[in-house]
Amino acid sequence: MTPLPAYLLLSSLLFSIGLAGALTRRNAILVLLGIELMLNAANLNFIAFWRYGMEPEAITGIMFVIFSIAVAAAEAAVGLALIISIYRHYKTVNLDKVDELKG
Amino acid sequence: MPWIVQNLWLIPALPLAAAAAIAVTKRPHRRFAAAMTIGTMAFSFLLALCAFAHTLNRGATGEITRQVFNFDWFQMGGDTVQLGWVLDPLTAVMLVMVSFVSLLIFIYSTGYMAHDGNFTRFFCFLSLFAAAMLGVVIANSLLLFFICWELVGLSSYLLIGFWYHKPSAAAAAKKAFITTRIGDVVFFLGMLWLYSQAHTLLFYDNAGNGCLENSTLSRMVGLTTTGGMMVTTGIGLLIFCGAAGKSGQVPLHVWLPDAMEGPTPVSALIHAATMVAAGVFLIARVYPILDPGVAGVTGGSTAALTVVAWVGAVTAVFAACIAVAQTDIKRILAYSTVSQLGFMMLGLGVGGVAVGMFHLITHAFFKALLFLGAGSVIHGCHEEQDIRKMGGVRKYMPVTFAAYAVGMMALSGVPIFFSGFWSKDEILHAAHRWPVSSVPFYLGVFGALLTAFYMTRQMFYVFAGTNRGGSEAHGEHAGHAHEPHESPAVMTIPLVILAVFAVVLGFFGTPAWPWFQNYLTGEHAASGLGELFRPDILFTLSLSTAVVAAGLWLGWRLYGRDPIQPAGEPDVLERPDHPVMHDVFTWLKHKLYVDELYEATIIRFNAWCARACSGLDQYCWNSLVMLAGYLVVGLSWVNRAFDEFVINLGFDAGCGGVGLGGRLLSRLQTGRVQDYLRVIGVALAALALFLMWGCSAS
Amino acid sequence: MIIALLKGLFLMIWKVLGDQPDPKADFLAALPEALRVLASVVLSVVPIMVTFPLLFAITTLLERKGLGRIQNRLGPNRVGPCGIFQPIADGLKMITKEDIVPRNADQLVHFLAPIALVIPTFLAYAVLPFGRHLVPINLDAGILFFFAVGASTELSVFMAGWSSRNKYSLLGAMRAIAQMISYEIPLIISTVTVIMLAGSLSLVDIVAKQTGFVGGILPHWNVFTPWGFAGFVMFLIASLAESNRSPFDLPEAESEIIAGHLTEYSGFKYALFFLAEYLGMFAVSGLAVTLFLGGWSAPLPYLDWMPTYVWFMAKLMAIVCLFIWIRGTLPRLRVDQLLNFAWKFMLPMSLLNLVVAAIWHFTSVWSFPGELAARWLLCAAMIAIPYVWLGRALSGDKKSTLRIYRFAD
Amino acid sequence: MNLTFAILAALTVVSAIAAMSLRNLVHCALCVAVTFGGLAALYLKLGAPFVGWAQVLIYVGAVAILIVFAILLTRSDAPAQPVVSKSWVAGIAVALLVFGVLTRAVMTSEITIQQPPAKPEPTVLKIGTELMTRYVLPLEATGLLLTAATIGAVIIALQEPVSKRKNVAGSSNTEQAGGASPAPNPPIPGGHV
Repeated sequence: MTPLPAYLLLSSLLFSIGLAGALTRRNAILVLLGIELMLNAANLNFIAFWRYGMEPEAITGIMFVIFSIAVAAAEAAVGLALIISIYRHYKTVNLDKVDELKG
Repeated sequence: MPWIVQNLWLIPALPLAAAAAIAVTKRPHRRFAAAMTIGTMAFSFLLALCAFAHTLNRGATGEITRQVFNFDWFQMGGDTVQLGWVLDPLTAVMLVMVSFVSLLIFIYSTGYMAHDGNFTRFFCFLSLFAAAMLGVVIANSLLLFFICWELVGLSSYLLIGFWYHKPSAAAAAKKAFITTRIGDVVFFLGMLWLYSQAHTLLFYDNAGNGCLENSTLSRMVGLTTTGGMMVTTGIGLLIFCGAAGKSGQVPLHVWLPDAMEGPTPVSALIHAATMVAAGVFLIARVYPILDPGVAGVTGGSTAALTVVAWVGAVTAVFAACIAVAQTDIKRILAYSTVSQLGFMMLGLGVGGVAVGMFHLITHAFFKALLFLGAGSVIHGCHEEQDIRKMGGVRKYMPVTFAAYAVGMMALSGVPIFFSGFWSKDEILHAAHRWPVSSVPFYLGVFGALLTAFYMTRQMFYVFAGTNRGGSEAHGEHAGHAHEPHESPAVMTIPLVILAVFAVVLGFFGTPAWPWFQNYLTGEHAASGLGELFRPDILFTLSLSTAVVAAGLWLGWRLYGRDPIQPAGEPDVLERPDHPVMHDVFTWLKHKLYVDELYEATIIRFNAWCARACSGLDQYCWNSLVMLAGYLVVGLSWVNRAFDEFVINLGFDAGCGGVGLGGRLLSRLQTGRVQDYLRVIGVALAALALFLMWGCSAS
Repeated sequence: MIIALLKGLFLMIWKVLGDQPDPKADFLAALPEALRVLASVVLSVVPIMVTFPLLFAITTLLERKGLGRIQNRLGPNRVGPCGIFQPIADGLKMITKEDIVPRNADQLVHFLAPIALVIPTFLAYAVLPFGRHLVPINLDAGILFFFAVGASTELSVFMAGWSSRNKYSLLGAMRAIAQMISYEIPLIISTVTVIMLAGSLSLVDIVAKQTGFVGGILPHWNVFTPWGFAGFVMFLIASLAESNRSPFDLPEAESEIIAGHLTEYSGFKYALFFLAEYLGMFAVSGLAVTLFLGGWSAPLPYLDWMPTYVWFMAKLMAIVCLFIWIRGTLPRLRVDQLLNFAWKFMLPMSLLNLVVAAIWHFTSVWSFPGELAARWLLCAAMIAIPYVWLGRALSGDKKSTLRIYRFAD
Repeated sequence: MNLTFAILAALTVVSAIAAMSLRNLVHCALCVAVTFGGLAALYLKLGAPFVGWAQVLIYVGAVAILIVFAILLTRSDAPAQPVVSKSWVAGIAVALLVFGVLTRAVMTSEITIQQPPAKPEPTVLKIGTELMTRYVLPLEATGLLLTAATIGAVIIALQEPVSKRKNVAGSSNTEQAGGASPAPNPPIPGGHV
């Protein structure tokens, strides 16, 4: 089977891509996408470690991923709602413009 | 306790009160001052006579009566300092002598000072002086003695410097005061040493442990200083220095001749009778310390007495030589006083208290007489003091001449009739029997010779020949006005009284009838005419007569035969043709350059020290202070610089830094979400790196 | 080698038809080792790919004939006797029609949309147990797989709608997605009741749970339990919405916005969409069958000699006819009514159903006689009463007053 | 076997890169969906079917749709502005840095790459029991979280129009149509190039 480091490398690559996207893209939604990607990279890591870990019987990895996915979904929902309300307020979603710290 | 002993303090207190009264009154009442002074002095004289009478009726034991009255002055730590006064023959004799002579001199000075503007001040000082002198006499504690001793010094300074507008008078007063001060300092050391050893300064104590009494002395005799010297000897020597200062012994005699600057009654009172006698009285009073044997203590050493004797002898000869070459009438008498004081010290040193005191009493009277005579001569010759400008005064002032002649003969020791002969003979006799060495005896004889010589020289200079006064100075017109004239009665009467006493006193102390000695010492010496012809007494009597005769003849030979003509003519002794005699004479004329010697050594040394101190002060301390000043200024500069550059700038830089930091940090909070994310990314990487390296390392 | 293959093939067909276990064994045995895995996959996929499109063809015909009959008309009868070859004609038409792609459409996404729709739909069939031994894959998380695949169809609908750069198609797509998502939740929750009771996500286990008979004649199907029946009804309604049919066919209804997200499609792509729609319907109804109607189990004990897939297909066709029947009778719902119905009625009822199922499960320990009837009545009441109350609450104001048409905001 | 892994990994990575770099937002969204699908496949490959299908159901089914809706609602699909934010170079640099660190970590970690143990087949039953026994508290918390999230999202997203409509309605019913809410209704998102 493919060794564990391969998966780890893949997840780190995905993580970096997500981070790059989040950092570079102007659009808030794309940033959110990047974050989603990062979260998924982490989930991949969990499953990889569970799969190649010491005792697979204890399915902590899977549990973690399940809860992580649930939370990520909730987070995505709230994030997008925020972005929509920001859009309504700022008439733009370009993050560079949205930098007022005032309430 | 008889009332006289208790009220003995009244005798000095009265003149003191008079002085205070005169000082207090604002406007100078001449009559009031004179009356007060003479009145109080007369009353003191009466009290002195009572005291004298009291001491006369001695108890059966024949022991001299000594009554003491002590009281606590103040408490110092554990022990209390006590003062008090004592009445014993020595005190009584001195009381009578001082009060009588002072009374006479007060009466004399009312006439002498009549024309002086500061009449009241003069009499105030006089009565102050008298009070101090009487205080010295009655003191039973060395401390009270010292206090009055200092007062006497003060009043002598005031009186010598009475005509303070004369620079020479002021200088003389200062000189007198300082020289006596030196002696007093040493005297003070002696007193301290005595107090540390004897733990009391009282002479005599009812309980018997006064410092002059047997118990204390026997204790002190055992003590020796590190140098092996007996403690009593040491104390004695120190006290003798004080006495030497006040009585003008050799090293410290320089002030006495200069003290003649004061008015003549002052010289008479202070520098003839009383103050100078105080030194001799001091030695007489503390005699048991010098010679513990007197107080019945065995084993005491009499080294101090030998020193006193030697100093006395040397002073006698020394002063006599100088007197020979003097030209000022009062200066000659001054040196004669110094010489006679030397004789008294010699008497004390060799003979004991009685011998010294007898010469003191007799000397007081005839020296007072001589000085007052000189005063009236000066008064008569219109303030002329140089004997070379006088001459032939006997024609103009017969009473003064007669009294002066009696005084001269008493002083030079003309046999039988005159007191000087008996007292000086006693001294010579004692010196002759002195076991230690016979040199003082020879010195004494030579001194007597010189005394007779310079007195006759003075007589011929002043009274013999024609009057040389004022002729060459003022030319022809006022010749008559400068004729010497006789002094008024108020001045001549004291002279006559003194003359009588100069003669009468001698008979009290003759070997034939030594009443005075018995009175003073308390033991009964043999009396009667036979004594006179005892071999040793006879030897000294004849020797002194011969000496006096030789002196008189020599004086007449040189000065009497061909009277001195012109004032400016050099003295006979000068003898320009005989180089040695000439040099000797000039040396003597210049007082053996003692003043110059002092000037050269001590004074210059003092001046040098002063300069050194001022130099030190100026360059060393001053610079130090300046340095400190500059240091402080420098420090303040440093402080300012530090404050300005370091703190201010530092603070500003700090604020700037904080501001900058604030701005930097604010840039972090851009508001753009991605910036935050970027920071988080970097932090993540850093943390991971750290963990990796951290883990691998550990 | 080939003879062996042919023999293997024949045996397999015989086994399949005869409902014997492990039909592929012989054929695979004849194959060389390397190909065996691939062969088994192909063998299980091809029948599905064949039967269901044929069924699609038949159903189109059946539907048009049925609607015709409902609307008192004949329906297609020109092509072949009574229009039997109508589907073939439609198919040929679809294939030969020109495929027009709008100029500013997003070429790639436009092209991918139908594919992305069809593939997931076909995947859905991988877990349905057609027969006792005719289960393509017995996945442990079968239902989860089914819904996961079902959910991805929405994305393709959006792709279709958005890529044609047409306001109407985009609007239609958004409505379709909204509808599908809204009805997905009641769909899943009603299946959750079944899973809860069955205790497993694998469809084979669920069917196994429904075997056996109660009282000799009543099959042990979920539909005969109160929560089962309610669940079945809700499941059907939700599946109607999921496959955009009949009362819920707003997106591509003809009288509405043309064909919704399908307006810009024509030719074969349109055919694919149409195929995918029907396949989706069959898949959902197949799931309904397995969950509530006992899958391939025979309705009566003595009928179980027949092959199991026959029962499965019969029930499936029954549900399809029901759909067609509903399509012919019920009027189309407005979007807001549609969504309100989903969120305000269906969701609460399905949650309630969950509760009732739980009660049904825990009351099974009652042991006094007639406990089955008591439980049944209790659960039924618990569902019926809220049903009536909620229904009246939601449509309270409509009945009593004149209907005022308000524009949806 | 690692051929499939290679393919899946490549598919995921390529789609991820595409998702992050494409100009058109919708394309990005679709690519992300593909990435999620790829990841789901990887999970299946790693022997966790439940998680894989859950991933597909939740991410591809729901989150992707959400994202697409968000994109359309914010009318930002028009690629007018430049795609990349001002300081994109720094972003890339940080990402590379993180990637370098992670790879270094992976490479140097001492986890011995031993043969994978027997392919554990976690049945849904086992997951269910675990959820209901050891992880019941997180389960409840997550349930609560999800309800809160949904309600929250609804409130946040619909904040403006609801309040607008309410006060307008408050004034009077008649000119309800006329007094349409001042804020323009969200215009129909239509991409026209």
